[in-house]
Amino acid sequence: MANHVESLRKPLVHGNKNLKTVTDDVVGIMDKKPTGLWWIGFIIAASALTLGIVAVSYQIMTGIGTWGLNKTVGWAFDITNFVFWVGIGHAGTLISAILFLFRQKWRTSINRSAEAMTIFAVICAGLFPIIHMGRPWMAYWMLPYPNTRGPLWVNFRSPLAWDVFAISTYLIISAVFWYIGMIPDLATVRDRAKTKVKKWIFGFLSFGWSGSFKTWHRYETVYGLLAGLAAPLVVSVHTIVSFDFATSAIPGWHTTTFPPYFVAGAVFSGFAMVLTLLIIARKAMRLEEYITVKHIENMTKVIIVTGGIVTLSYATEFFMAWYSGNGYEQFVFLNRAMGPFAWAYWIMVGCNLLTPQFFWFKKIRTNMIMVFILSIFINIGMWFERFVIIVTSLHRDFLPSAWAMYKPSYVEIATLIGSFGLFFTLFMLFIRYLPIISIGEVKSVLQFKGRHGGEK
Amino acid sequence: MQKQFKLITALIFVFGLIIVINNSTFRMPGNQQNYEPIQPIDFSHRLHAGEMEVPCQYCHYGASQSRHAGIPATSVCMNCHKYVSATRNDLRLEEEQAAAEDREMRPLTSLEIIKIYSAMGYDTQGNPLKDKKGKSVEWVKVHNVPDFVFFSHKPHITAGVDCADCHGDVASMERIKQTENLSMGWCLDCHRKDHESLEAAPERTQLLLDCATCHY
Amino acid sequence: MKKYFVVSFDNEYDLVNATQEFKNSGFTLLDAFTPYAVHGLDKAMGLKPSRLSKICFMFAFIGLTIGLYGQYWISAVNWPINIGGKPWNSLPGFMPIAFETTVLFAGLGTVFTLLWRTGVLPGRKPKIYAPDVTDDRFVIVLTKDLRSFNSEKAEEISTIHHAVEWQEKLESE
Amino acid sequence: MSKEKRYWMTKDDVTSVGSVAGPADLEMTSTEWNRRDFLKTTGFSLAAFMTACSKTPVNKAIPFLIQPEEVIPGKAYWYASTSHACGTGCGVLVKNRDSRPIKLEGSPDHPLSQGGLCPVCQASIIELYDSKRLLHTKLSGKEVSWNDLDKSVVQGLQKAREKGQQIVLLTETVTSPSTIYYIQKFLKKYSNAIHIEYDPISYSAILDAHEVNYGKRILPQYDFEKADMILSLDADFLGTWLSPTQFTKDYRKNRNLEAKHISKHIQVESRLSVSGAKADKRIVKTPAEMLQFVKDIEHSLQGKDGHGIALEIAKELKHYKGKSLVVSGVNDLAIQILVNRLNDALGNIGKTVHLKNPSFQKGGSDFAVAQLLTDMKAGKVGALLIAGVNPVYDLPEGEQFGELMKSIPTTVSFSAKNNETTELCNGVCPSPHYLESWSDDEFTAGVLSMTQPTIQGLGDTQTFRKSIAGWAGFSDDERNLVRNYWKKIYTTRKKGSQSFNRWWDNLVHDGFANIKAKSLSIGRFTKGSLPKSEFNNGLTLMAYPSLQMLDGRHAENPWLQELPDPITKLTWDNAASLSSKKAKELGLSQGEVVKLTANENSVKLPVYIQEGQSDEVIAVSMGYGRKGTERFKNLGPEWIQKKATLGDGELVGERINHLLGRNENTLSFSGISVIISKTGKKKDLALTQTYNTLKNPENTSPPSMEVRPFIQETTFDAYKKDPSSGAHHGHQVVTLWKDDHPYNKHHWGMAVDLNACTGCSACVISCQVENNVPVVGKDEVFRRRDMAWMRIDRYYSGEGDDVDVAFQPMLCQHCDNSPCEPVCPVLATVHSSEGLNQQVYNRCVGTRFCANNCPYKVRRFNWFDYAHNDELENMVLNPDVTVRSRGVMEKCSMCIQRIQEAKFEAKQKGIPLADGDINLACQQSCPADAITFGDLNDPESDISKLVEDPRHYHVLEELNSRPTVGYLTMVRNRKEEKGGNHHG
Repeated sequence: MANHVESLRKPLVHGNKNLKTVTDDVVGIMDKKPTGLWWIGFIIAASALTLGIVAVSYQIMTGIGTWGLNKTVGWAFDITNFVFWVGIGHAGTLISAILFLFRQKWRTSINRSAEAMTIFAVICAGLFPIIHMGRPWMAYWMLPYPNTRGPLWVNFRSPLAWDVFAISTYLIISAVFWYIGMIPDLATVRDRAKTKVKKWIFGFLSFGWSGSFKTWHRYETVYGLLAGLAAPLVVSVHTIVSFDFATSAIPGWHTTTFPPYFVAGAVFSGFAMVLTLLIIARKAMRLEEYITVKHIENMTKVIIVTGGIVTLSYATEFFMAWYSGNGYEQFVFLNRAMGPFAWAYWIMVGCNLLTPQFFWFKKIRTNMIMVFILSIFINIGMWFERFVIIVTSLHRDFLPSAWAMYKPSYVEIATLIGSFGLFFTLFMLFIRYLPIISIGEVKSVLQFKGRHGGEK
Repeated sequence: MQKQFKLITALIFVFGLIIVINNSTFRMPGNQQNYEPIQPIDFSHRLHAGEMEVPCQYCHYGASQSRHAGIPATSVCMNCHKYVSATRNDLRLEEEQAAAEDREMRPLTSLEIIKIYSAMGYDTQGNPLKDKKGKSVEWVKVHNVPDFVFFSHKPHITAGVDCADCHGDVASMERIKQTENLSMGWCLDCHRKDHESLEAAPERTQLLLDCATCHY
Repeated sequence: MKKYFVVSFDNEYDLVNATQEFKNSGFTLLDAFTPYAVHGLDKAMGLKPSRLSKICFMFAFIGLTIGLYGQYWISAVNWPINIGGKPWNSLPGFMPIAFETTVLFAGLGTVFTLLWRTGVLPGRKPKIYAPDVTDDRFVIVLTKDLRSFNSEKAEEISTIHHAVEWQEKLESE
Repeated sequence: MSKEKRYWMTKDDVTSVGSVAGPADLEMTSTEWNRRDFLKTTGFSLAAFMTACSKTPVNKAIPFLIQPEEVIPGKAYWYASTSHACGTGCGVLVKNRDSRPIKLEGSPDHPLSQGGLCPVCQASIIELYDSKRLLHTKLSGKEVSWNDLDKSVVQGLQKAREKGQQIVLLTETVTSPSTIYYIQKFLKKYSNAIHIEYDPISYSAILDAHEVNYGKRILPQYDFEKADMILSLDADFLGTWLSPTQFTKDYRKNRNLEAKHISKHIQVESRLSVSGAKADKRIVKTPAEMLQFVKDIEHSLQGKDGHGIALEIAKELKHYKGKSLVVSGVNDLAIQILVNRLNDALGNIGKTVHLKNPSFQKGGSDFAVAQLLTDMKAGKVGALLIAGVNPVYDLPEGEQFGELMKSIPTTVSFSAKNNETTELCNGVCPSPHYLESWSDDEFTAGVLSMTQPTIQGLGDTQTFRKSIAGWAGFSDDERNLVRNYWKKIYTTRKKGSQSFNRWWDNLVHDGFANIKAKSLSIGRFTKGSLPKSEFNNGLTLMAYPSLQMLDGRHAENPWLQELPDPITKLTWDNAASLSSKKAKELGLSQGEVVKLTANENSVKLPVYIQEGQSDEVIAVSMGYGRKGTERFKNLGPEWIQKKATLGDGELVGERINHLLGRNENTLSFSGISVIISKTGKKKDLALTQTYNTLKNPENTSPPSMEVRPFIQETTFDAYKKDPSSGAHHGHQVVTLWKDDHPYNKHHWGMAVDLNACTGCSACVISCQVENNVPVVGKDEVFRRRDMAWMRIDRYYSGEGDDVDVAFQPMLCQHCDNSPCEPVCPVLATVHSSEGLNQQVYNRCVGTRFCANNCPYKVRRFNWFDYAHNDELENMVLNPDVTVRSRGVMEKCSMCIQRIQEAKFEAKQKGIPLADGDINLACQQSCPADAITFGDLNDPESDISKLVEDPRHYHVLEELNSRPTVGYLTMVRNRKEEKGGNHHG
C-alpha cells in the first residue's frame, strides 16, 4: 500500500529516513567531534574576525578618519556593508516565514540554518551603523528615552531613526522566531544528552519543553502568527533601508523605485548567500540527504526571478533618469556607467545580470560546484551594487567644486573582512552546537508513515 | 503565594532603586548638584551677602556686562579688608580684655583674612611688604557648565532673573553650594516658561528653546 | 496523589485514532505528547482553536497606538522642533516606525503570552510521562483518578491501535 | 558696527591693560581652553558613569590679583591699530578678550583699507602666539641681555668706523617717520653708515621709471575708484600688487551696478591672476609680447600705425582720457616708462595717478642691493644690520650673500622669527609682533597710521626703532620714542588745531590721523629713453607672489599654508604651472615632478596644469621653501596610512628666488629663459578643488544639462537692458504642507555679490579665526578633508587661454527646508526660530548623513581630533565658540555668537537690533563688500533690498530647499556679443 502522495511528489528528504534516524542524524552532528573541514573553516573565520576586531578597535580609538572617506563621500564601505548584510539577512526570514505561509514544505530542512544566517547577518549589519558613527559611544542617543535634557528625544523623521527601529525589530523578531522554532529541537537534544552539563544547558535552553500537544497546539498558532508578522516585516526592513537613500536629496539616491528594488535585491543576494553556505554545510556536515539537490534547484529558481527584478530595476533607473529630464539625475547614471567608478558598475552588472541567466540550464542548476561559484559571483555583484549606489552618487553630486574620489583604507578593508569573519564564526559555531535542521519539522514531512512504511 | 512574594520583592526592589537614585549622591554623570567643595579661604556668603547685605554685583561685577559673573580680584576684597581684619566678636572680646587689662587694643587679624593679606603679598597687619609679590587665590569653581554650553550671565541679568533663582539662597550659605543640578532640563524649565518678568511672547519662548541659544 | 494511564505509540496515525477512541469512550484526556505537531490531533482531542491570534491583534493595536501617538506627542507636543521645515506632525514620516512598533509589540506580546500560558519558561523542568516523546514516541496521558476510569477498556483501545506500551504513573514521578 | 562700536584706547600705563601674559592669571582658564576636553569627557560619559557618582572633577577659578581698570573677564574690548603683516598698512581693530588679542578686523574708518582686511593680515594674529618665535636676544648663538648685545654691537660699529668700513642698514621699506628720524640720527652719528631699503617683491622699476620721467624716485598712489578704464599689465592689483585691499575697495566702488556706468577692466597678463579672473577682458601675452604690446598701444595712441587689439584698446583709453589708469606689475624699467608715458598721454596724472601724495609702501631699490653685493665682495662692509628682510632667502644671490656675510665682523638681524638670515648673523634681536609694539607709519602721504600694543610682550623683544635709536644715542621706552618724535614735529604736520595730547589720544584711539603731507617737488614729465629689456622668447619662467605666501615671510603660518590659492586651489605647496597645451606638448601630467633650470640654478617642482596661461610661460609662486617650515613635518592626525606633510628634510614647497635674474639694475621676475626636464617622480598635490568647470565631463554629459547653472552671469550691456538678464527661469514652488514655521522675529539671510567677489579668500581665513576651525595638514587636505567652513569655488569656462573665471563663496546656505535636518536621527542639526540651520556639536553622534544629503557639500566632519596641542597657540581660540572634538559634524553657524552678542547688547540697551549691528566674520573682512547679511523680516534692511534685486538667485533653487543665502548675478563689462550666461 504505497502512499499515493509519494508518486506525485518526490520525497523532500532522501535516504529512507524514519523518525529515529532523523534525530540521530541531526543531533548526532552535535555529539560527534568536528570534522577537519569544520576546523579549517572555523579558524579562517575566527582569524578574520580577530582582524576585524583589531581594525574596529583601532578605528574607534583613532577616529573615522582611518577610513578613506572625505567631506564629499561621507559613506562608502560602512553603509555598503550595512546594506549588503541586511540584504543577506533577508533570505532566512523569507524562507521561514513567506515559504511557510505558502506551505512550501521543502523549506523545512533549510529554514533553521537560513534563519540563523539571517540573525548573524543582521548582527553584522547592525554593527555598521554603530561603528560608522563619529562617536559610537553615543549610539544610545538614537533611542527615544526620557532624559535630563529637557527631555530631548530623537528625530522620527530621520530614515536613520527608522533604521534603528527596523533593524532592531527585525533582529528581535527574527531571533524570537528562530528560537521559538528551535525549542522543541533543544528539548530533543536535552533528552538525548549524555553528559550532565549538556543536559543542564539544554534543559535550560529548552524552557521545559515536554512535547505536550496542548502546547504544540498553541505553538503552531503562534508560529503561524509570527510568520505572518515576519513576512511584511522582512519587506519593511529593506524598504526602510532603501529609504536611507530614497528620502535624500542626492541624485541617484532620490528614487521612488528603491523599496521594491532593494527588497528584490536583498532576496537575490540573500538566496545567493544561503546557497553558498548550504553547499558548504551539506558537504561539511554530510547532510546531502536532507539538503537535497531539489532544495538547491528551488533556490536557484528564486534567484532567477529576483535577478530579473533587479535587472528590471537597473533598467528602470536609467529610463527614469532619461525620462525625468533632470540633468543631475541623468548625469549620475551616465557617470555610473562611464565615470571613474565605471569598473564597479560593470562588475555589478556582470555579476547581477549575467550570472542568474546560467540558472536557466538544469545542468548548471544541479551542478553543485557551478552553483557555488555562481552564488559567490552574485554575492560580489550585490556588494558592488550597494557600493555603486552609495559612492557614485556621492562622489559627483551637484557642485563640481566638491567632486572627489574615494579610495578605501586598509582599516576599512579589514573591517569588511572582519564582518565576514563574524558572520562565518557565528555560523560555524551554530552548525556545531545547535541543531542545524529543524528536527520536528522534518519529521512532520517524512514520507515514512509508521506501520505503512514497513519498519514494523 | 510564592509567586506573589516574588512579585512584591521585585516591586520593592525597583521602587527602592528609584528612591535611592533620587535621594542619594548617586547622580547622572556630570550632575554636580549639592557640590560644596572646601575653599582655600573660609569665605562666608552668609556673613557678606546675608548679614552685611553686600549686593551680589559688588563683587561679581561682571554679571551684568559679561559672560562671566567673575570671581572678585583679591584687590576687591581689600576694599573693605584694608580696614576690617577680624570678626566683630573677636574685636569686642579684645576690646573688653584690653579695657580689663587697661591697655591699648592689640591689632587683630583673623586667620582667614591673613590669607587674603598673604595673597596680596602683605604682612599680617595688612601692610604691603616690599619684596613680596602677590599670588592670586585659587578658588574652587562650584558652578560648572560643560564647555559646549554657552552660558552668559549678561542676558539673564538683563531679563531680570534673580541670582538666587539659579544659585540658591546664597545669603544663607556659609560655604557656597550648588543647589540646582544645572542640567539642560533644568535650564529649559525656565526657558519654557512664559512668565511675566521675562515679558515673553510665544515666539520669544520659541527663541529661548533654539539650540543655538546655548550651543555654538 | 494523582494517577495517570500512559499509552505510547510509534506513529501519528495510531495516536490520532486512539485519541479519537479514548475520547469517544469517555476517558478524560490529560494531554498528548508528540515529537512534532501532529495534524488532526487537535480535533481528536477536542481542543478549541487558540485565542492567541486575538491576543496578537490586541498587541499589534497597542503597538500601533504607542508608535503613532508616541511619535506625535514627542514631535509635536512635548518639544516641537523645526526640522527642515517639516510640519510638527509629519504623519507620513511617522509611518515606518509605527509599523515597526506594531510588529514588535505583536510579535513579542504573542510569544510572551504563549510562553506564559503554556508554562514554557527558562528554568522550568519538563514533565516527562514517557521516554522518547521528543524523539519517536507519541504518547497519550489519561487521568486515572476518576472512579469511572475503566482500565480494561483503556488497555483494549491501546492494543487495537498498536500501542507500543502502556503503564500507570503517579504524579510524583 | 562702525557707528556703534567703541574703540578703546590703551591707557598710558600699558602694563595694566596688557598685564596678562600667561594663562595663569586669566579667569576661567580651565573652561575656556579645554572646551574640547570637555566634549571628550562627556563623550566618554558612559565610562565615566561610575566615577562620576563619587568624584567630581575639580575646576579652579583663579581671579585677578589686582583688578585692572576696564577689564571684565569674558568681555571683548576693541583697540584700533595697524597691520604690519605685509607692509601695506591696513587699519585693524583688534578684538581683545581677557587681555589677549583673538581676532583682527578691518578698521572701517581707515582711509586706506576702509574696513577690508586681506587673508594674510587676518592670519597674522596666530604668529603672535607662535611658540617657536624668537624671544631672547642672542649673540653668537648664546642668549644674552639687551645690554650685552648693545655693547657688542656698538663696539662692532665703532670698529668698523675705525677701519673705515661701511656700516650698512639693510631694511625693508621703512614707513615709520619716527624710525626714519632715528635712522637719520644714526647715520649722522656713524658717518660711514648707509641705509639700503629693498622689497623682496620688488617695485623698484616703478620707482626708477618715475625718476626717469619725473626726476623723483616715487611710487604714485593709484586711484582705482576714479578709473573708468583700467589697463593692467600683469599687475595683480586685486590680489597681491602693492595695496590690494585698498585697491579692491576702490575698484569695487566703480563697479557698482546701480550707477549708469561701471569701470572697464582689461588685464594683459602671462598667467592667470585674481585680477585677471575679474577682468572684463583678458589678453594673454608672454612678457616679451607684452612689451611689444605696450609699445603698440603707445603707437596707436600717438595716431601712428596701429593695428588689432592694441588699436582697439588705445581707442578705448582715449575715450576715457583722464579717467583711465594704466598700471603694470612687471619689474622692468622699459615697461614702467611706457606705462608712465601712457598715463601722461592720457592725462591721468593728478586724476587717477597721484604723484603729489605718493605711496611710501614700497621704496626699495634693486640697484642699491646690487651695489651692496659688489661692496660686500670687495670687503668694504664692516657691519651689517638687517631689519625686516631676509636677504639670504629673498635675493637671487642669497647663497652668495650668506657666504659674504660670514666675513663681515658685525652682523645683526632684527626678526621675529628665525630665518635663513638670522641663522648667519652674530647678533639676533627678537622683534615684537606688531600686536605687541608701538609704531607710527605713514604708508601713504598724509595718512598717519598708529600701531599700539594690545598684549604685554610675550618675550624679551624690542623694535628696530628702539635699538637704532639707542645706538644713535636716544634711549627711551618704546612708546615715548614714537610719542616724543611726534611731539617735536607735531606743529609742522598737524591738521586742525588740537593740542598735542588730545591729538595723540585721538590718534591712538582711532588708529590713524590725517596729517599734512610733506611737500614734494615733482619735475615735469620727460619722455625718457627706453632701456633695453631682456625678456627672453621661448619657454620662460615667471615667479609671482602667491596671495597667501607673498614673499614668504608668513611661511610659518599654518592657516596661510592651508589656505587654498584662489586660482590654483593648491595648499601646502608651490608648483610649476603650465598651460594644458604646453603640458600635453611636453607629455606632462599634473603632479609629475619636473626640473626647472634657469640662471644656472635648478629646482624640482610638481606640475600644475593651469588654464588661461600663456603657453610659453611656466609660472611658479614665490614664498615657498622657507626654512622653518620643516616644523610642519608632522602636522596633522597620526594614523597608519598618514602621509607626513613633509618628507625628511623637506620644506613646504620650493624656493625659486635663486632662479631669478637681474636685468641691468632691476630684479626680473619674469621672462627668464628656463629649461624643463622630467624627473620621473610624482608628488601629491593637496588641492581643495579638483574639478574646475561647471561643464560636465564630456563622456558623461547628459543632453539636457551641459553646464550646471550655479553661476549666473551676464554682460553689462545686457544688464542695462534687462536687470534680470542672465537669470535662469524661476521655479514655481508648490507645497502640500501648511506652513508650520513662520519666522516672526528675525529671519537671517545673506547675499553674496558674485560681481564683487574677487576670490581673495579673506573671508575664509576670517571665518577660520573666528570659529576655531582647525588646520588639518597636507595629507588631510589631499584626502579632501579640509575643514574651512567657507570655501571659494572657482570655475573656469572657455578653453585654452581664453578662459573666464567665476568665484563663488560657498558656505552653509541655511536652507529653510534644509535637506540635512530631517536626516539627522538625534536632532543634532535643527532649525532655529530665526531661520538658521543650527549644528549642535555636543548632540552629534557623527552619522554624516547630513553631509551626504547636503546638496552644497558645505558640512565638515571632524575625522580625527585635530591638534590643539600647542598651549600658546590655543590662546588665539575664540572662547565663545566650542572647539569641536573628534566625530562631530560642523559647519558655518552664521557666526551665531556674534548674533547672540548683538542681541544681548541690544536687549541690555533696551533698543531693537538695527540693520548692520551684526557683522559676520566673513562679511566684515571682505575687501570687496561682496557679502551682505541681515534680517529678511526687516523690509528696510540691505539684505531685503538685495533679495528683491533682479540679480538675486539661489543655487539649486529647484530643490526647494529654500536657502537663505543667495547670490547676485555676475556682470562683466562687455558687449553683448559673448552672450549672457557664459557659465550656463
